[in-house]
Amino acid sequence: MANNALGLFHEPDAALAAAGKLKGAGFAAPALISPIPMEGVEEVLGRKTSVIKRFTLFGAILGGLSGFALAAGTAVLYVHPTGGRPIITFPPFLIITYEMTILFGILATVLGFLISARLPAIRERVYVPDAAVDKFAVTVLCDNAEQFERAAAILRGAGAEDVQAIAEQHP
Amino acid sequence: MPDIDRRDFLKLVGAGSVGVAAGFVLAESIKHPVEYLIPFPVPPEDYSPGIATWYNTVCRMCAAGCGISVRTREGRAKKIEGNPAHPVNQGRLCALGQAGLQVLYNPDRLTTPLLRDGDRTGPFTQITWEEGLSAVADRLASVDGGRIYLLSEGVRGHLAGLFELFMAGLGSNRLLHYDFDYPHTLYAANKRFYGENNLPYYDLRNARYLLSFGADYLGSWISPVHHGLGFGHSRQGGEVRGYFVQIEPRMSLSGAAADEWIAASPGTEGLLALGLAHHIVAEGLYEGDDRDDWMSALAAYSTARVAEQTDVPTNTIARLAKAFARNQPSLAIGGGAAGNHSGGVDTLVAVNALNYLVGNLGKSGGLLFNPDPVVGRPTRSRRASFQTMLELAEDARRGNIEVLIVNQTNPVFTLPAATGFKEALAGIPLIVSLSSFMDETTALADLILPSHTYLESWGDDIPEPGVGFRTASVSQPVVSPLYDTRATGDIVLGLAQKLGLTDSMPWTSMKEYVEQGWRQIHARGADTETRDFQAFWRAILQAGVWGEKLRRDNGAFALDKSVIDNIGAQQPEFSGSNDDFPFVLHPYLSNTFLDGRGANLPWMQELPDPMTSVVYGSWVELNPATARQLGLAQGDLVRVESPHGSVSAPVYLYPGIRPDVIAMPIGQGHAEYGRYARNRGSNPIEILAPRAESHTGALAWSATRVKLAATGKKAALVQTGGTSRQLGRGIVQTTDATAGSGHNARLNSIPIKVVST
Amino acid sequence: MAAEHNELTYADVNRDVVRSLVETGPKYYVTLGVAVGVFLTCFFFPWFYQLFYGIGAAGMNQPTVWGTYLASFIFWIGLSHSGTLLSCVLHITNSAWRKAMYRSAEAMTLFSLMVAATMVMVHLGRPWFIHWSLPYPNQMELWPNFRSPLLFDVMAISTYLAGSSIFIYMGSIPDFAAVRDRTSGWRHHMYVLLSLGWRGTDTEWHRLGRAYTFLAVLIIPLAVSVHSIVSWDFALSIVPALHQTIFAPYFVVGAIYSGTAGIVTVMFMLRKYMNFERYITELHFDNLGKLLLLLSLIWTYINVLEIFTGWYSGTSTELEALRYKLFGFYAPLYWEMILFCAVAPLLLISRRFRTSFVPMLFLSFAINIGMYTERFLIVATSLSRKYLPDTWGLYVPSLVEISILIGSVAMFVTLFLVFVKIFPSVSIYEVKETMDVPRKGTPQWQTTR
Amino acid sequence: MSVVDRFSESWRKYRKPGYYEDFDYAWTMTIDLDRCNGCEACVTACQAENNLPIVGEEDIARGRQMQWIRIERYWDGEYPNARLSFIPMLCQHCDAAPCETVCPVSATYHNQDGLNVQVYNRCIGTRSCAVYCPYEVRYFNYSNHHWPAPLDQQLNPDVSVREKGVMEKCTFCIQRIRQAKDHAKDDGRRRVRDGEVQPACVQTCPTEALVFGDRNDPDSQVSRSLNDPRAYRVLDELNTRPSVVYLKKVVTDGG
Repeated sequence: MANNALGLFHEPDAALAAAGKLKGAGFAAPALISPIPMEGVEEVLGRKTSVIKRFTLFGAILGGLSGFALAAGTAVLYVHPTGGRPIITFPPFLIITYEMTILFGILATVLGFLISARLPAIRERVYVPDAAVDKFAVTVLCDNAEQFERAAAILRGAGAEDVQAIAEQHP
Repeated sequence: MPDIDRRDFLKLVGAGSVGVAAGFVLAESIKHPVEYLIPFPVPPEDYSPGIATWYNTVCRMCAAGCGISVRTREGRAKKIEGNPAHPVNQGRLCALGQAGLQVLYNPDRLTTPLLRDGDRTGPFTQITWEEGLSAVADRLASVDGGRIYLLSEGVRGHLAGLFELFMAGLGSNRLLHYDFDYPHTLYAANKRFYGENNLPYYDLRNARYLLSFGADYLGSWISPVHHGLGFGHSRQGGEVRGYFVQIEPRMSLSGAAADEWIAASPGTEGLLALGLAHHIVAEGLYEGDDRDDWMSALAAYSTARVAEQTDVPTNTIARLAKAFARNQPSLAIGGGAAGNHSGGVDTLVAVNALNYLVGNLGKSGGLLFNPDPVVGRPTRSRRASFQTMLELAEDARRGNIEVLIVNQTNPVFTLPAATGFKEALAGIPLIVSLSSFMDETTALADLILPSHTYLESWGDDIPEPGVGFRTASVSQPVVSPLYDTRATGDIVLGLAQKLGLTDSMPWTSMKEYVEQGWRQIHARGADTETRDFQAFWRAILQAGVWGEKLRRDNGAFALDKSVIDNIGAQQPEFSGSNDDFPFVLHPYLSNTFLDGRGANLPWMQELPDPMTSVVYGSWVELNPATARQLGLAQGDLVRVESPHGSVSAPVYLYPGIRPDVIAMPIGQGHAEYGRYARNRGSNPIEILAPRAESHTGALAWSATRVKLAATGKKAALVQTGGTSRQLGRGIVQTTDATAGSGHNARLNSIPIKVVST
Repeated sequence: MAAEHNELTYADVNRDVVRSLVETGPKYYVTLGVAVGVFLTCFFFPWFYQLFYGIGAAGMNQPTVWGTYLASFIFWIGLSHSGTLLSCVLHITNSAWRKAMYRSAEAMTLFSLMVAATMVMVHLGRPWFIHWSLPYPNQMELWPNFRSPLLFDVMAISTYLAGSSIFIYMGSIPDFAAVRDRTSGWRHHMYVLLSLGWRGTDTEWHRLGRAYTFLAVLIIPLAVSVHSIVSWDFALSIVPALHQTIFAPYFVVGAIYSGTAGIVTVMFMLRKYMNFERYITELHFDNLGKLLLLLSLIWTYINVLEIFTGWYSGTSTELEALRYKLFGFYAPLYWEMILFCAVAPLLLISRRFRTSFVPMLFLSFAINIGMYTERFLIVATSLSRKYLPDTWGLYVPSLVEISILIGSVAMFVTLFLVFVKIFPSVSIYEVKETMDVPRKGTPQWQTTR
Repeated sequence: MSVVDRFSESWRKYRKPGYYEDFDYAWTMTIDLDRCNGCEACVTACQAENNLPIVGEEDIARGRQMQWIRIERYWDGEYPNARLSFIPMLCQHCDAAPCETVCPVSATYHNQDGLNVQVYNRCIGTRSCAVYCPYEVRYFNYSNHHWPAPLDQQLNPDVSVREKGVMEKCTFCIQRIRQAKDHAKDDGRRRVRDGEVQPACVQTCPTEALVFGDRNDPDSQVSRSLNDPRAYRVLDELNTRPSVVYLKKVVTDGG
């Protein structure tokens, strides 16, 4: 059963317009596939928010805490008096803290990105290779043939060069 | 096995609770200890792995006769330390003494008897002891006793006695003890002035003012460790800090340690001493009955004249004389280059005169006369001087020597090339060397019967000079012999046996001989009644030293008028004219190699020279101003040319040397003597003039003039030190205050906290 | 700029980049062969020898226990400093000219960091125990010493290495996807894995953009901290001429300076040998030239300041260190450094100079030689003149050290050569971003900037 | 002991600087420069005791000498007023040791005897401690050293032989300190007696310029020596707080 309608556009503006129309026609989640990040997507498909910044913040805080805990814990549990310094010596330990903050921040950001962008992809997904070159694709999930025809009509009407049916679950 | 049984031994180990165990018991099984991590997989009962055993014995690295304690572990010697009970070094030891371990474990030791194939350029082949001893004994039996020479290093104690017996048995009087650095002139001067055969004991420890005329008493003169102890105590150990003046053309170790270094013109030390004496007498600082005799004897040495001759300002002479007389007790010593000059004896007599004039004789802090030693030592006529060696060479050339036995001495290295000694040896049909190492002389031998090192042999020794009372020490083996070598005494006894000399020498081993000899010392002792000899002997082996703490009564010393009348000092005579040879060569004994014997020890090669930090080589010390004039820089290779040859070495710019003097250390420049010594540096003795001191025939080794020729090359001057100026960084800080006399030194910025417990 | 070079279509970009990955001429193989050969002979075998012999194979001694290995380490760390740092700064400030060059600049960061980490291995007396400097739980209950500036280094560099690898990888995901579609065989499989199934949906683009910006924000202070920390290896010691507060900014500026010069070199090579003339243009050289000029002036200022503080201290130790640097044994190197890094870059005032490719290449070489000299001098002049004059000594690098230095360059080149065949060395999507959006009826699109 | 206990104990003991004062011993050496005559007996004694290698002429020429205690020499003035002063330089066992903080693997640290110890097995050879040491008393093994047989039989079994790539330095003869402490324990004594332990250099010094002992014991010889007004520390301005204290050389002009 063909359950994905995909329209291929030459121009980004047309693709964007098509996506807007699909959304206006009540389709749940039209998606744009483009070779470059497209401007104006949010105006058409609604504002996007991501959890990445929370990941980054949380990672950084965790990193800072664990960095200091690592340095201080090591110093206190395995006492090696050096240079007459007190075992918990703030200036050097703050450097460790700083580095660990950033390291964990970076790793958490990556994790946040992967989770929120649902990568790496485990299953096959709707995709046209031309969309990585110079075509702009709009794809939408259709529950049945009637919906597909409707979506295809909208896409063609918006100036799609080609409309394909792709039998794959939209993510 | 020696005749201490196991039960005895265990008792002794038990008794030696301070770690000083007696006796020498080691199994035969450690001939090749390298093969085991712990030498005995199944250790003998009387031996515990991991526990150090200490043996007390005597250091033979120089003639001072320090007592040492050798720490052994698992049958191997690990460390040499001074024997705290020994009066000479009192637990302390010099670098060379420490390095004795590398004599024992030197990789270049001779390991078996060797016989030369063919002439003296041929190789050696290994032979057995039986073959070697028979060969020598056969030869000795077949020649006239007068044609047999035994040339030994200076040995004392029973070994010296054994040599006497042996040579007497052979009917030969040709027994010589030869050391390059034996102080002939000092003995002669003391004999002449005091009428003493022994050197006096120089009590540096209590001296408050010391005048040293060329004697490097902290580096190489007589007994450096003992002098070091005295120096340290005099400096900071007492109420008043001792003041040290060093008079020498090139600053030695002692010169650096001294408060004042006076670079008198080389060879004029005697004149300076008499100048001081003149000042003392003339200024009324001497009030003895024979003051007038002195006045007339010293009339020619007025301060002004002496100042001119010695290049020391008049006010310095006056100041030194006054201080020497007033700061009691004071002490004047002489030696080194001053003693080994054309008029060495006169110089040292003049120094003795100074001691007499200010009353330093027989008192603490001055010099004390030594009693005669309890154990024998060679008489002075047995001590070969330079002149004697020349005669020996002459005899060899004439074919008067049939057999020459050389024991651990290396005259080929320590005699100037101009003497032709090396070539003269060709006239001797059989040369037997008892050396442990392939030194230059041994390399010319026909037969080598290698001796044990001193750490493997029995023997005994007396320090010379003594320490003011009678003392003697026993040396015992600390490890079992490493190689197929024998103790020198055992070799001699072996030969005696073969020659049928058992009547005069009935002993089977050196140990037996030494032990028997010590029965006489036991017999002298106060405890003869309470302790039998075996107990005494064990105690001696434990302690390593015996002493009789009786000072000799120095009494009133009366000086013969003829001695006073004979006092005098001349301007030094040099070989080589002033015009052709502008510099005086000042060779000096390096405190690490002495006369070159330390050069095969890697620790000594690697020990930076204290004054220059140079390692592994020779150098020529030059005043920076002189170097500027000659256009020479540090490290430039120069040829030092004397009328008798030349040697090359790199230049070292040395601020502590007279501009008209250049100095070179003795000890390097070996052609043989193992991997560490061979072909390293150059030997200044080679180019010395064969000039003898007029009274004793000792080599006047500081009486040669030289010139310098730049080679245009740079030579590797391997130094451990970098820049030797402080640049105001306050690294070595000084104060002008003396201890205990109300100093005003500032406290350091951060107080050192002393926490009470 | 010359428009004819920039008449590009989106498809052209994809084609050009894929071509650079797939089509490999003999020239490439020869270059790679030479680089690997030099790496093996000059780096690998001498290092092997050094592992057997000990650090004594190098010329280090008392008191100069650090030598060219450490100088190389700082140099490579420094070289790493423009890539990612510059890329992040330009990303955040939205500078479009960055987009054609940032990928290779970031690769430079990555590889010079790797070479730097290798230099640490070479520098160590017992590199087989290098893992002891990492905090990992172990039976011996032995942990590293977190007070040590060297451990700061370990933490900072590993963070930086992780950060910049992630940064370059994140930026490359869409390009991997694009390349994935155009390749076959093992390359295809590799890119399938690397692209993580990227499709280019609006959500993915959005997430990527967010994450990328966060990373950039995190990496800028990281990069600054890395070279500050490297400087503290020296500045935290009490060695005269090293114990200075100016050291952190000095090192950071020096690092960016040498890194920017390094980018110029790499840009030139890519342009010339990978046929990216249409992407890397005079504009880039002009902008990089301006940046270099600015950095050179700051660098010169800090150098003057360093001399002044040394002189002003008036202590024997500082004055001697200064005297030795300016007039001592290594003085020719010092003046060479001044010539290359302070005087020569003044040519950049001229726009003609900035936009001439070959002179810029030579200048970039000169700057990096000068900067290497700077690192060498920091190690050699200070350590050979410390507190106790009796310990002063000279240090001259041995053949092994010089060889390893050459070999480390070869290592960098090798890594870079491998990189250009795996990573799209020009960012496909970001170059497209700088071009006009496609419009119907205009088959050719032109870049707007 | 639980982690919490360990944590609280170390926190209590080491929270503030100055905790060295509570350590069992504070081994200290004083060196009287007025006694020292530069004879270098200490150098050889140290070489013998601590298995220091013979590095050879070539390596010394390259500046790789290996002597844990060395004599530095400084000239003042020019002929004829030239004066040469010696100063033995060995690890100063600083209380505020720069070398300790820089070691990334804690191969050097301060032990309960107040000694700056070097753990050879832990050392990875960064050589940063030698850079940080202003006294230049840390020596690096630039290669493996060999003792031609039978010189190896002399090696002290109480001291390890260091391999290439390891930093080493004066230990104040820690093996002797250990032994003395063992003896004290065997004898039922709580502390080592003054003079019971002497490093090899102190033991052999012919002029008794070197004095070694525990400065926590106010009656020890070293404590008395520390109270000498001539006491100073080399490079005191660096505030490394060395445990080796020098006594100023006395320089007088004229008798």
